[in-house]
Amino acid sequence: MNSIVIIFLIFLAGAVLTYIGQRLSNILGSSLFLLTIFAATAQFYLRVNTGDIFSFSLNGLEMEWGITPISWLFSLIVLGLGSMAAVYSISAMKAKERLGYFYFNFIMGIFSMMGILLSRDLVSFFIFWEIMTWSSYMIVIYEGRSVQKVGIKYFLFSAIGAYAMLMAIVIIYSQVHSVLIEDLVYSFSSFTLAYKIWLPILLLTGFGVKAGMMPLHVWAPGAYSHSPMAYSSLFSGALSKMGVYGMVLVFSMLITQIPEHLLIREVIAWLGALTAAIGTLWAIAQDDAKKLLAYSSVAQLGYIITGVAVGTELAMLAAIFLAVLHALFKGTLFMVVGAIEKQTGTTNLTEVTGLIRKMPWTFIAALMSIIALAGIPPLGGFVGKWMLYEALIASDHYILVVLIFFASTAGFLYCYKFLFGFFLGQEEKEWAHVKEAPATMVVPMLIFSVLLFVLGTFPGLLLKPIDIGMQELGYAASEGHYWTMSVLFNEYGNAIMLQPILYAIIAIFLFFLVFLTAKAFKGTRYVSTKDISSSGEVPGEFENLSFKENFFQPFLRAVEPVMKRQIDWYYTLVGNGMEALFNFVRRVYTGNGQTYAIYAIVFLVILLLLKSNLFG
Amino acid sequence: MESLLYSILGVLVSLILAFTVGMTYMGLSRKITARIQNRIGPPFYQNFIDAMKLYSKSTGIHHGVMHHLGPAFIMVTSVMSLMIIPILNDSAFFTNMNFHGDLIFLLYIMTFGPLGMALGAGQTGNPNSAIGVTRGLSQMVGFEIPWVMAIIALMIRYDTSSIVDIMNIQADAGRWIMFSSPFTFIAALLAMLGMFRYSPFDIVGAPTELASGPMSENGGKYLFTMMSSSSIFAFAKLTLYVNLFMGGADNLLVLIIKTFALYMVPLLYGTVSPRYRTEQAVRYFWGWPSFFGLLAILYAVFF
Amino acid sequence: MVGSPVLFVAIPLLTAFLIPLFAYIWKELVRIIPGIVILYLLVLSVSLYGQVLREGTIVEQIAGWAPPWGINLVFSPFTGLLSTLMLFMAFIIWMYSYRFKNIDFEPSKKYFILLLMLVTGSIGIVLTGDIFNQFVFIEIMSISGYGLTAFYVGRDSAEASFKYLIMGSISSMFLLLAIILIYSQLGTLNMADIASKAHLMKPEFKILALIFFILGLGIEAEIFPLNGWAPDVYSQAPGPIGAAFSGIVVKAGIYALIRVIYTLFDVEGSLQFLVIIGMITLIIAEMAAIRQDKIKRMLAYSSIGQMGLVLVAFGIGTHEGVFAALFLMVSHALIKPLLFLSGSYLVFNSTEKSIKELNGLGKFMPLTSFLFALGAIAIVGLPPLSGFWAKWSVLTAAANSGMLLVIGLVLAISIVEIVYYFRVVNRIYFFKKEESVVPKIPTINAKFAMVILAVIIVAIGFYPDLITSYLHEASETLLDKGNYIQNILSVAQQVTQ
Amino acid sequence: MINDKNSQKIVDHIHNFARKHSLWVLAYGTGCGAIEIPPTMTSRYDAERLGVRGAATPRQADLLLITGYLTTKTLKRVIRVYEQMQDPKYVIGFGSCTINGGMYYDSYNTINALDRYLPVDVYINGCMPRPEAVIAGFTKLQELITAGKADGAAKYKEKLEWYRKNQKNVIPNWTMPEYNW
Repeated sequence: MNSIVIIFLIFLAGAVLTYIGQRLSNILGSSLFLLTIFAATAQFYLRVNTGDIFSFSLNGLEMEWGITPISWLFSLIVLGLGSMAAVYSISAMKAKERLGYFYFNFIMGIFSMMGILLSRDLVSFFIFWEIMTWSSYMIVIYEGRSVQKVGIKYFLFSAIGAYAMLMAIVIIYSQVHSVLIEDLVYSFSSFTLAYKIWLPILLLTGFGVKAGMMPLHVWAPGAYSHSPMAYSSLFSGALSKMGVYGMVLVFSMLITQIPEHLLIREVIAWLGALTAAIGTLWAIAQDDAKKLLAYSSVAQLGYIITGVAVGTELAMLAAIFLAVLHALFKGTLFMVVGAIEKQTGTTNLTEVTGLIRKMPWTFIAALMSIIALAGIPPLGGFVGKWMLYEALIASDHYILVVLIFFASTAGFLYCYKFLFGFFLGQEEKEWAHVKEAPATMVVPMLIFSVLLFVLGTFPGLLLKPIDIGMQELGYAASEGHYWTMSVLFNEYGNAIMLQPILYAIIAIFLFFLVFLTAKAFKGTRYVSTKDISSSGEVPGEFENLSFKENFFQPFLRAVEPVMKRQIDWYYTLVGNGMEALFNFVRRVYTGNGQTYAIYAIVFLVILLLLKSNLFG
Repeated sequence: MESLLYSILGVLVSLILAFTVGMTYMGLSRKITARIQNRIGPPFYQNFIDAMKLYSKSTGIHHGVMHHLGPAFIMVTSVMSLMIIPILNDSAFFTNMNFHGDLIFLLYIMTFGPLGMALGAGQTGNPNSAIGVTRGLSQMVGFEIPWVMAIIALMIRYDTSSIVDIMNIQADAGRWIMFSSPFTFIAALLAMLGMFRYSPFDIVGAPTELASGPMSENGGKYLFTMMSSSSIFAFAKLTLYVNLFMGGADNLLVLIIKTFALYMVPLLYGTVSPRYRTEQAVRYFWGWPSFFGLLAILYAVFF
Repeated sequence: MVGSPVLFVAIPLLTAFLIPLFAYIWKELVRIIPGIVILYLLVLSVSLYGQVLREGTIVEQIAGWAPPWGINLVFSPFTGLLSTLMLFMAFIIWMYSYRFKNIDFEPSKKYFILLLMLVTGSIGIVLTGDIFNQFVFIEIMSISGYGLTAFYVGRDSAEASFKYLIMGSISSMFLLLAIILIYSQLGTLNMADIASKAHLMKPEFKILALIFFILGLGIEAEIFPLNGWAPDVYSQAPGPIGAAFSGIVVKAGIYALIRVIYTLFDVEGSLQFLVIIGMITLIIAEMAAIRQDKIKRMLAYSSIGQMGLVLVAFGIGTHEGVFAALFLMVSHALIKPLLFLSGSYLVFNSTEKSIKELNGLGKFMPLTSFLFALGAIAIVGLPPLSGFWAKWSVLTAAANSGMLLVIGLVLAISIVEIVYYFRVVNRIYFFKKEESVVPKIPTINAKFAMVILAVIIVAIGFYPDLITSYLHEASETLLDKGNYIQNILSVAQQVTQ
Repeated sequence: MINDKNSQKIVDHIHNFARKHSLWVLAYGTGCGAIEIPPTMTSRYDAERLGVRGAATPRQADLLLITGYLTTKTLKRVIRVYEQMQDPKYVIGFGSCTINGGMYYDSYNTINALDRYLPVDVYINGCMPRPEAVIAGFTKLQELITAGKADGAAKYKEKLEWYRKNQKNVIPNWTMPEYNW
């Protein structure tokens, strides 16, 4: 039997078994859960290799499953983050109810994402896409808070996107009479111009929703922050990347075949940059860590979208690199929030303070991923951002560079807010009891932090697979490899590294750090954060000295005009209008027999009047 | 390898140079301010004395690891930015460790210092520090915009992201960029006002309002570190501006003259102007300076 | 010859009348006999269907009178499919409503009599080859429908039944008019005969007859302005009867309409008319459905909308279109009853059957709620369930004949559908239970019935090829008009020789 | 080599020179004497030319300048501030009130003699002492520093319990953390 099918069977059977096992006993359920995911991962990486195809026919449609280098690359995100999040969620979800439900949908989520990556035809792509949507929807509403609002909003937008995609697929099928992706790519050039414009737009709408592109992102903050953090890491890290994956395919396969002057690339790139800027501003305004991270995910995906949309070799390289890194650090950050929520019971940045000495490992993970997020050397984010800037400047998108640089500088603000809110600041008595999170939660975070560091210094590890994937996407490497286009990298024998000069600098950096601190640190002695110069006053035990409320108020005042109104507002307007319309239409059915009889007669009259127009 | 050794040596020398020159500038600034206010003012070497005193003071306490690392972070930042900025034109000794694309690198490194400092100030738990930090970061976001625009304009105009190239270009053209592309210079200069944190942009460490903000918990050696690093950083920034806009310098004397001339700008602007509130400052930077930055970019694109 | 199509009409009718007598033997027989009968008919129909697929259409002439004079029953792949489907649904509904609400002896007698007559009527409509006979069956069906609607004692159900009665009488009036017109023109009532002679008819008469047909049958097929009765009936009749309506009766009405439009006359423009009217029905019904606060009314409107979609698919007119329509009919006939059956248990004890009363029942009646949720997911067309494939085939058919606007509208409307179905599902699972509501665990037979439906839905969803071949066959048969005529009239020649 | 005695002396000499020429003042301006500080600092008398400048927080200050009378309420704060300052640190009692309570000597809540509670290095007499006097006080302190006699902090350390006793006498509810450096 084909190994791809075996993977899918493992997932499906595992999901069901886990559900049943959870009913029987807690340990059995969790172990089955882990077993399923790791078995599938192992099966995938050991048995499946790029190029083996499983094709079959269903309902008269030729379908095909197989793995390509690029999807193999994204599978790294899905399975890596998925397995780590699974390990994490074992103790994160301890003592929660409906665990079977959670595990089931978790596995279905990973299953559907792998399906998306593995499907080489549009119909199974769409089917897995929908499975992904409803499984994630079920987890969004898992905790049952504001289900009707957030859940329905998420599902509504996903459905809009999905149906746009379905429409495109149906049209393609009617044009090509095949749903295989390569057939589409092969015959796309023969489409009429209208189709050439509208099909990509429809597809991009579908992918844009999942990737949280600008006007379609409104579901994201609610959905990310309402699902349990163990899943949110997967949600924002991997699930949104499916949208990116789709965009990569569309931009590299279809958009290249339509004339440049249609400016689709430009529009999407601008949308991406705007997403980054606005998302960042809203992230700064949040007081709840989940919401903050949610908006920051929207912003980060904005960079990636811009990179994909600009679509030069370097930009695509940067975008995919950033996509992987974003999965790493945003996954870690959501896990951090989950750990803090588990230990303190709240994720409100204005309540929790001074956990740094209580949860040091969590803090280290948070710090590493924040540094990566802010794009500061020597961690990975810097490499990605650098490549992005370089690509944008090289392709003459100067204003975009400014926008994106603004986003990433303003990003420092919420990064600092996150760190300060949770870990720094006054150490209140209220949180004196807090302990470090259990090991199974800390270890995944730390693994990711180490990965971030490794990728920051040896980006070649990741750049090479991306290189292969992009060549498969039809990018012709103009000279050797794509990274040679960036001034950042030098090749030493087999390893691609940052410029050696960077190494020297970083070495001296670390040296200074050690030199300046290690010696003096012994001489000094720790005093509590109550012992501060507060104009001679002695603050009492429960006297709250921490500065939390409207943290960045001055900055927010400065950007007030931009943030006066959220996009939600307009959608709400439209929604209310629709409801009113429906309410009006409903009154057609008066529930009154005579009226219905009159309808019948009127209908007859109309038919008789129009009979010459209706019937030949 | 030899060149690397040279450059490390150069770094050390230029470190000392930067420290001395920066300290002297600070002292001179105090003197000049005093004279403007019709005072005698301290001697120009006053800052050295202060530094020595601060170093000699006992540093008994810290509020945790991050607080302890905070000053080290900015010290490291200023050293790193000094390391990649060439001090003199085409001298084997003083070109330091610059490399292609160091402009973008600088952008990030220069924003990294405040963040590290912010972490340090955050752990002290002093509300004043936190408030000061928020103000500082907000202002940073403010002046980064015209600064980035200027840098990008340079990159577009001269199609390089390396400082040395830009210096050579000026040397070949025999014409300083501050004349050949004035908008860029104006934008960068206005951004520099914010970078130096002199009045009117000194609300970050307002001494009486915030008890000197981020550094309010730092005395003794911590304060010494901050002071010296800020002077090094000042020199580094001045040198960078000289390199980018005023054609660099052929020997140290010229360098010192140029940097001092440049240094007078924020100083004198500060002595005669009151203090902006944070949002006013941010709006200021997104007003005319960014406009000039935009002009610079357009100019660079179209001419 | 395993058995003759006549049995499909004769046996249930007979049983329906004999049930009171059985009651004298043993009261339980009242409940058992109908089941046995329907099961027998189901088996018979399946076997016949298989035979038909092998050997071609069976034409049964009643009492030796050869068509076009005598009445004849046609068991073609198309009609066979429908009758099998209906019998299957009838069996499911019987299984479900066995001891539904522990109906005591007297009403249950009426109940099963009427149910049998309903089935008889519907199957008769599908099988018969003679319009007047079809008219008679329609009457049988609707009369039993009136009775079943008014089954519960109470003002509302009586009112609903009365509305249905009014509309039904209007419909029969127009049908009769149409039939009279045709008879006066062609002097024949046999469908095949009419179809072969249709060109002789004066066009204006033809169109007038068509319009009358549309009006008469449209009331049964629930097309837009004529479907006002449906929501009341669906919501007032007992739960299983709602299922029967959406699963059996409507299908019969649609069949009749389609037969008229496809086979009887070929008036060009009638297909476009189908598309337009179907679209209007779909849009208005779904819009109305989103604002309902009674669960059964919501389901009723949604089922009207689905019928509109079926009409649209038929209106496309290509082989794909018909195939899609049939697929949609089948999957809807499976899903909507599931929704009705599970829904009527969810609101079993509640007084005003409103959606609010479903809050938080997921904990108390897990299986039923799960089945309802499954049905909801299936009917909005989410893969991997049968609804998706139905929708997919409709869309592809529309796309292949270039109706992009149709695609857009259908998709937009299905977003509305998603909203109102998921609101309900969320309420079931994630809201706090109302104190007043007392959950009722379904009886074992009801559970069994629902589970069968669910299993079939999932199976088709995962492997649609289970049924597609039959559907293709059926749509071939429907489109191949000449063959139909030839089949029937050839029988006539044999007899005359 | 640092541990060598003479070199230690040299180092001390340099340090004292530095300390003497950069006195960062934390002006504790509760009393009426606070009004004399601005003229001392600004252009007329310009204390900055002696290296005297204001410090924002006790962590950064070398010199605690107590301007005028102290009440039992303010004494608490003064002690707290003094204890938060880091070595080497000096105290200047400013005005007669810090010496003997001045015109408030018989008030119910003023502290008459400051040096029973804090080690005062230099007193500036007068009510009010004019800026010249203040500057004279600064220079006096500088001389003491060069001579190495400004060892108030050391005294405070060794006679801590005596100071504590006096402080606790006047301050009823004592919530101060222990002084530990």
